[in-house]
Amino acid sequence: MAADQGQDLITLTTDKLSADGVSESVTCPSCGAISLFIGTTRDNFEGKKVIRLEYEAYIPMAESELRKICSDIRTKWPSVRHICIQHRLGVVPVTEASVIIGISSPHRSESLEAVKYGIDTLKATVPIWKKEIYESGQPCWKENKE
Amino acid sequence: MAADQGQDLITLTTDKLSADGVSESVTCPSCGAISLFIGTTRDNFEGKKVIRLEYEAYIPMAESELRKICSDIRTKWPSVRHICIQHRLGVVPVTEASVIIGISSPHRSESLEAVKYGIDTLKATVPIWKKEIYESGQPCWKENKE
Amino acid sequence: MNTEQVSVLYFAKSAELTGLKAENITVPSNITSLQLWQDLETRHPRLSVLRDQVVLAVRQEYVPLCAQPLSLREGDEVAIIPPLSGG
Amino acid sequence: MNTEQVSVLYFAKSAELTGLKAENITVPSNITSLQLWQDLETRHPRLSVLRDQVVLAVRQEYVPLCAQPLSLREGDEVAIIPPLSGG
Repeated sequence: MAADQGQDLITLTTDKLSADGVSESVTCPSCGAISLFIGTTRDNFEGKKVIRLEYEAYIPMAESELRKICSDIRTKWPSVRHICIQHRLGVVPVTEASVIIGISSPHRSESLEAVKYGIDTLKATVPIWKKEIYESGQPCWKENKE
Repeated sequence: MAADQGQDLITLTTDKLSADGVSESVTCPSCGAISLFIGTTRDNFEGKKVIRLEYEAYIPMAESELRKICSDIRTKWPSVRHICIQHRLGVVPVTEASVIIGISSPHRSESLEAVKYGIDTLKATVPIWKKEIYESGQPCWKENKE
Repeated sequence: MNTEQVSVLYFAKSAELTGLKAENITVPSNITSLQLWQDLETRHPRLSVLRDQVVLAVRQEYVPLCAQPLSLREGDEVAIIPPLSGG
Repeated sequence: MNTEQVSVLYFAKSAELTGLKAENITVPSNITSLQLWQDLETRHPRLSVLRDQVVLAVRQEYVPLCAQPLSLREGDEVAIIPPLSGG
């Protein structure tokens, strides 16, 4: 259906992210399932109180790596319809979202699996870095373990 | 942490569901991950155009089965913090959400797996039924395949 | 033989077939789920199309159609559960 | 020996260690990624703490530190990529 082509929506922004915004952007009449993953800022790390995170990105390469993830998802799960990946940059206060991935598909297993693949791969391949700012002690650049 | 006890939030309602509402209801400062599944009304079934769905439930038993799902999730994934399951009843127009499950956890794999378990189990065990209303032809009570 | 009045709730297709949402009936307290279903089919012959798909819920717990006595108590709620389609 | 001027971009901890977001340097066009890193370490000795964790990105594609020539072209962008922590 040419009028209903799957869209890859990629956003890097310093604005607050919205689950409704992402969910609406991937909604489509022929899909029965939308899966969302929301990464939020935790208030603690190894007993230290985290006040906020600060994110920075190598923006053009991050966008290009995110487009590769969308393309990989479409190869692995051809029935996936729309993909929206938003990553916040700059300061992210505790409990606010740093990343939201939303994916729609006709049936639920594809979008659930694709969202998991998307966040796992984003953490492994997209040039974005976060620094944790603690209540006391030196800020620390983090490292994704997986 | 007594002040941060995990909550099971179960809602059956004829009101429109909101991804932001569910996401906010499970947000907590000690969690880094929120996973959401949104089931939406599809516009077609075997070539017939679907205009809307109508849901009905055996409400007290549906609530009791949903509480069992929450309890099972906490046994399987003890680190899960908050669980919110909302199911819409009555008329649900095409593209609107019939069900939203949101789960928060400190790390992402638990909430992703728990959401998948939640929607799979809901479809298999919760006494809720949907009737599809087509543009032409008799309405049809559906049957979950899995 | 003890009998009990129980409340039968019909949902989805079973409500359409019987034209009822609920009715009170009097049945032996040691009736099996299969006998209860057969009793309901006698009252509402159109229900027979659901025979191979339906389960009951007694006091809000699922019970398949089988030969086990239900141990019904006065006022119990028995729900007719066609194939589920929530989600 | 051909040389090229390339733009080096520093991110996260590498930017903190060098005090720079970017700088232009002139290097042999057939330099390997490992040699380029060693050149940068000579310019910015504090970078050495990243030696076992860092990779480069040349023209926005990842390149590990190794003995393969980079085939740099004039104006290429070379990014210093400390361990990722997006998400």
